[in-house]
Amino acid sequence: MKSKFIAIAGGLLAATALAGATAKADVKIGLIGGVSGPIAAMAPSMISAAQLAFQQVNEQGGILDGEKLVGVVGDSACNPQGGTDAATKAVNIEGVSAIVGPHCSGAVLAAAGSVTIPAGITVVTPSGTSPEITGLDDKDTVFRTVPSDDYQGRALARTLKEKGYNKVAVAYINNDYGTGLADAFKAEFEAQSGEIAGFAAHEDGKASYRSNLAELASGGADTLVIFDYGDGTGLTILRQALENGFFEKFVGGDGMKSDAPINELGAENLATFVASSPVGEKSDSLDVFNEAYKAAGGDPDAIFVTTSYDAAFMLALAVEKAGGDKAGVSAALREISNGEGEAILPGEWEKAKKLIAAGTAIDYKGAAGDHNFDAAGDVPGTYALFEVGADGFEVMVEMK
Amino acid sequence: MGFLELINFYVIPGVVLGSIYALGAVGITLVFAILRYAHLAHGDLATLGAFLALAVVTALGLPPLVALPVAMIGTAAVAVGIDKAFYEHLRERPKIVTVMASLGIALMVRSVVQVVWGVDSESYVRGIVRPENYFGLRIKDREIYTVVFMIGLVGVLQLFLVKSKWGKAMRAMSDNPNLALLSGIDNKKVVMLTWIIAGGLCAAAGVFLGINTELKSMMGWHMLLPMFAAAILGGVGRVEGAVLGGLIVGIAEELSVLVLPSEYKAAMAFVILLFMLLVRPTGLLRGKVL
Amino acid sequence: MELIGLANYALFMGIFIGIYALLALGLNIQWGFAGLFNAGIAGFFAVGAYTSAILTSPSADGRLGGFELPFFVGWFGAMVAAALIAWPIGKICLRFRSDYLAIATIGVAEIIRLVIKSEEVLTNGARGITNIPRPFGDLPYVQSQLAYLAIVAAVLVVAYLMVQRQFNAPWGRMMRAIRDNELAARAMGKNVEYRRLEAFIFGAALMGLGGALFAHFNRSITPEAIDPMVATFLVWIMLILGGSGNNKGAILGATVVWIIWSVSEIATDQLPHEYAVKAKYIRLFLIGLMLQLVLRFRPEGILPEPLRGDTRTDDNAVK
Amino acid sequence: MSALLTLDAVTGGYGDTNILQEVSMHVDAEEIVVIVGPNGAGKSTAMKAVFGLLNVRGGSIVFDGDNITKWAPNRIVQRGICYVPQVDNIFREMSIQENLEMGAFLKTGDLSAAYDCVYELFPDLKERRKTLAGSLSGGQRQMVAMGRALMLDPKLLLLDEPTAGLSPRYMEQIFQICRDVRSTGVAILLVEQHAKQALAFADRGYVLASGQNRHDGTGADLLADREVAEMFLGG
Repeated sequence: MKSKFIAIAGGLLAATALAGATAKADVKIGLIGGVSGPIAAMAPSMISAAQLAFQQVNEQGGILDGEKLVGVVGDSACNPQGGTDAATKAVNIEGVSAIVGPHCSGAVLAAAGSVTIPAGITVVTPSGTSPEITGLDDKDTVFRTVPSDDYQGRALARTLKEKGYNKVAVAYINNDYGTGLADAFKAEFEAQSGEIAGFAAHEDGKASYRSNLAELASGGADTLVIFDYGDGTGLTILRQALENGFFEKFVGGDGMKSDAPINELGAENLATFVASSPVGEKSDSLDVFNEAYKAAGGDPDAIFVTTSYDAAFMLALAVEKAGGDKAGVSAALREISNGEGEAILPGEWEKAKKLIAAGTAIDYKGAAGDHNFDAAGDVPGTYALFEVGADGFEVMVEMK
Repeated sequence: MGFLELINFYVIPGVVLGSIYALGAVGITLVFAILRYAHLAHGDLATLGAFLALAVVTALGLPPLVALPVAMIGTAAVAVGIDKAFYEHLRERPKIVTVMASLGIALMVRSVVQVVWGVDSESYVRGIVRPENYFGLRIKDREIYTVVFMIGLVGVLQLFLVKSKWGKAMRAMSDNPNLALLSGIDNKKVVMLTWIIAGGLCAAAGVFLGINTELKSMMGWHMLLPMFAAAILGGVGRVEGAVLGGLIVGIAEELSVLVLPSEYKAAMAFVILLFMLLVRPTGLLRGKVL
Repeated sequence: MELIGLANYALFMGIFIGIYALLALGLNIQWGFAGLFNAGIAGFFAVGAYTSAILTSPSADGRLGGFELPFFVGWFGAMVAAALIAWPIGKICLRFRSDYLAIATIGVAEIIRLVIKSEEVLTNGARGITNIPRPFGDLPYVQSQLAYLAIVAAVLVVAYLMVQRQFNAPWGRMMRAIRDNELAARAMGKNVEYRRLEAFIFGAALMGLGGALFAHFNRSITPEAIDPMVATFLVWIMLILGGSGNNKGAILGATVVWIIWSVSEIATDQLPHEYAVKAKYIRLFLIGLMLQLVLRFRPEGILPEPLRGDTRTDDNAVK
Repeated sequence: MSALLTLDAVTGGYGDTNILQEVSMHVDAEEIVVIVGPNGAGKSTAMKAVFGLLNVRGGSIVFDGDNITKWAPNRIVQRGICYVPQVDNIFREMSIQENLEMGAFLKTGDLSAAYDCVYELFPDLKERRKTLAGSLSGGQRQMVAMGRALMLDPKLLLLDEPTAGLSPRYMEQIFQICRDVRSTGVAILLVEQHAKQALAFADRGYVLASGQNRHDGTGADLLADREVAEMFLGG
């Protein structure tokens, strides 16, 4: 009976695949995001940033022998089931050369473990920040353009200490993102002899966090560090903390650097709010990207758009470099951005293509950083602390 | 910790939250008692109500309290419609089938909200409101509205149930459905009335949750367990019990932070629920056990 | 290339269908046989997945583990752990009508999720457990999937045969008698509570096994897997559509629903991005609607419960 | 004179099984008729058949000239038959007054005459009209149940074992009430477990066994019948 169903399934699939088949020479890269699920609000801009990279490739002569580069969107729903399903489809049905994503760490771990590592497909996640990804036995196929939470947490701790924050309370969302950041932040802040006067996780989706805040405030800190999402529970916490005057100053991780707090709470109320976020080290790379993304109708300040763009652009370069050989993508990915060679800025596809054809070494300088991967496929991040100005978030200070 | 601090940061938020739970729990308790099944789509109906109010607020620029009646009527209509379209045909089947159907309805209502309004956080009014200080008590206007409206709505409902013919018919149906049918009480009308009331109150719960925090597509689902805990704690079929239960669950959730790690706050409602089932399933005010 | 890709995808679907079929079989024991409404499948699934993960994965800093036991020990442990969790819950909740069980199990799944996310020492908290060994995982991609599919299929067949045997045994007849007419069964001296508890625990054990198979297939398990939508609701649809009370129906339902669920996405992903995103939610809507339609027009499912001489009494005979 | 209620060869039961096999009986106006028989004889089932609560597959039920065989209960109530179930026959969480009000749910207009009539029959209840029905004693509950049924001025009252679980003193009281009710122009069909006492008080009786008619006749005749006595009166 089982085989019959597999046969039916195969038939269905064949039909779908045929229906979906466009020009067969297209080169495909998977874009697997948390389109539905908890980060659904962030996913669309991340995907459109990646699509921008592909658009630039196609406008500047296409990939390999002038073929079209197509981004195939899949939904990981931010859970392992969805992640593996989407990755399997991307790898097997669409025949992608590489994957940008999945967006959530849990989906990255599951998709990598069951699909992409065995299949030898390179994945670059722009937002899977869990330290667990570092330790994956990945045959060098799992990369990320976003630093592990460890980096950001520590960098934020050092910067805050320098800026004179000595006693803080930490509220973090109880998931891999919040826990990772909070643990790293706590360790570093205490190592810098700062005082953590309150440290508590919270669950997503409750209506009131006032008692949580009161409990955190009872330690006597005047600053609240929030590791959460600005368009999720983080907003509720920030609002209730502001309204009730629990703390004077507020600090957010990159998840809090979202437009939602400004839109919902008003910039005038956020004078004491700062948030860290990854930024490109070479500001001209970032500028180039910002320009292009704005022109394409996107908001370059949205979270993870630079890392998504970089992941997509670098994979395009790597596919070009590997000559379309899927197995060669991961090695090529390391070659195109190892700090040596002619610098390539975001959008400079034509130039890069010529250099690759000529066999010249290139070095991609991304919007979110240089992306010189370490042995585990991780990147050290560069971060800045942002404050809320008249036109939204403005860089206040670089973080080290 | 000072006494005022306890009141301001734990009890007052608990009472406000509890009032919101109470509004939902009253509907749950009525549906449970009269239609005799646990309606698992209640939370998502509340979400729908909150977003209907948002539509009115953004389209007409009205304050959310003015949009409240519109949302209540709209959600009541949707609730009646859902009953007619989906639950009515299952009435002759074992009740648990309807419980299952309601789980599917929860999903359907939620996805409608997600398609129409998206998945981003929204709020009725931009900006923040700092609480007023009343002799050391820090209370916001909207918190007072929330509690006052809850008491008002439940009061009107109680009056209706005790004084009016159809209100009594609802109680009769809850008390002894077979006998109510034998007495010639029109089951269909009672069911419809129940849905109108439950839907309206549910929308009020959603709107007040939205007023006090933000609107999110999952907001109602997250409230489902506390609302059920409140209904069962108060005693199924007991309107005043649902209010009492709602307040207790709300305050207990806020106070739980003092004794439990804060990530377990969401578990408080469930602990109360399980404890009640274990020691006194009829609830505080001796309701039904179905 | 295309064909190999399709075959790979079919293998993957086969594995997922097998895992979901186990969950549906477990649910069938609870709902199909005993009429117990378990709305917390995700919880038992998670307990199984984590138990097996902890028992079989190499040691990692900061959490329990490093036992590196063979996978079958992990799977057995998963069943035992899920059963142990089910026992007290059933003990408390089975005394009441199914509605209470439904609410209580939603809560149980929620608490299990909270514990898994929060107790880092036990489960590595929100980060989850990685490097879980997959049997034959060292083979190349296709062979490894094929081998795992064979294992899943074998486990499923064994589970099916065992459940089917029980179904036809006096135990199964008694369970159905209790479900259909509790009073009569009670009057005949059956220990209704005890039997129900048995069904609840057996079902939960199968769900735990399903979780373990899932974790080993992905080589990792994280708390996001405990999603009520994909781990609970989908299973319900599978069982109802396939035919509750019928073990073949449970497996058939798992097959049909997962194919629809997974393949429909390939179709919606062809839409322009904006619509593709909306389509994800419309898909959820349609799954909900499908449940309504099945409940109304074909409540017995595709494969109705086989009648073996026992007539089912009408619950509503007496108004 | 044609009978008020006539059952003609009624066959039916719950679900697919037939409990009643061609049962026939009739009740005349202002008559008290009792159905007796051993456990499982189909006594209560026969009563439910009249009230439209049974799947009737054969035969007919005619009330006051109308064939009510397939009617829904609420229509039958309006036509003039009221039914008092054996158990759960009151609204426990409602006051006595509210119980009566629910009994008169279908009636529009002023209810005071109906209240007066019922309170006259059951003076005990009048004093306690605000009391919750669930807090009353067994006999008083039975009064509330009957009072509720009488609020619609029925022509026929169906009583399902009104004396079950009551002490002999109350049993006598209930029978007395039945006579009083009859004197207001209402016919009564009741099912009784206490066959001896019931036959002694009723005008006529039917003896059912295994869902079929066995004997019928006046109460006195049946009491005198040896076969009937052996069936269940002997013990």
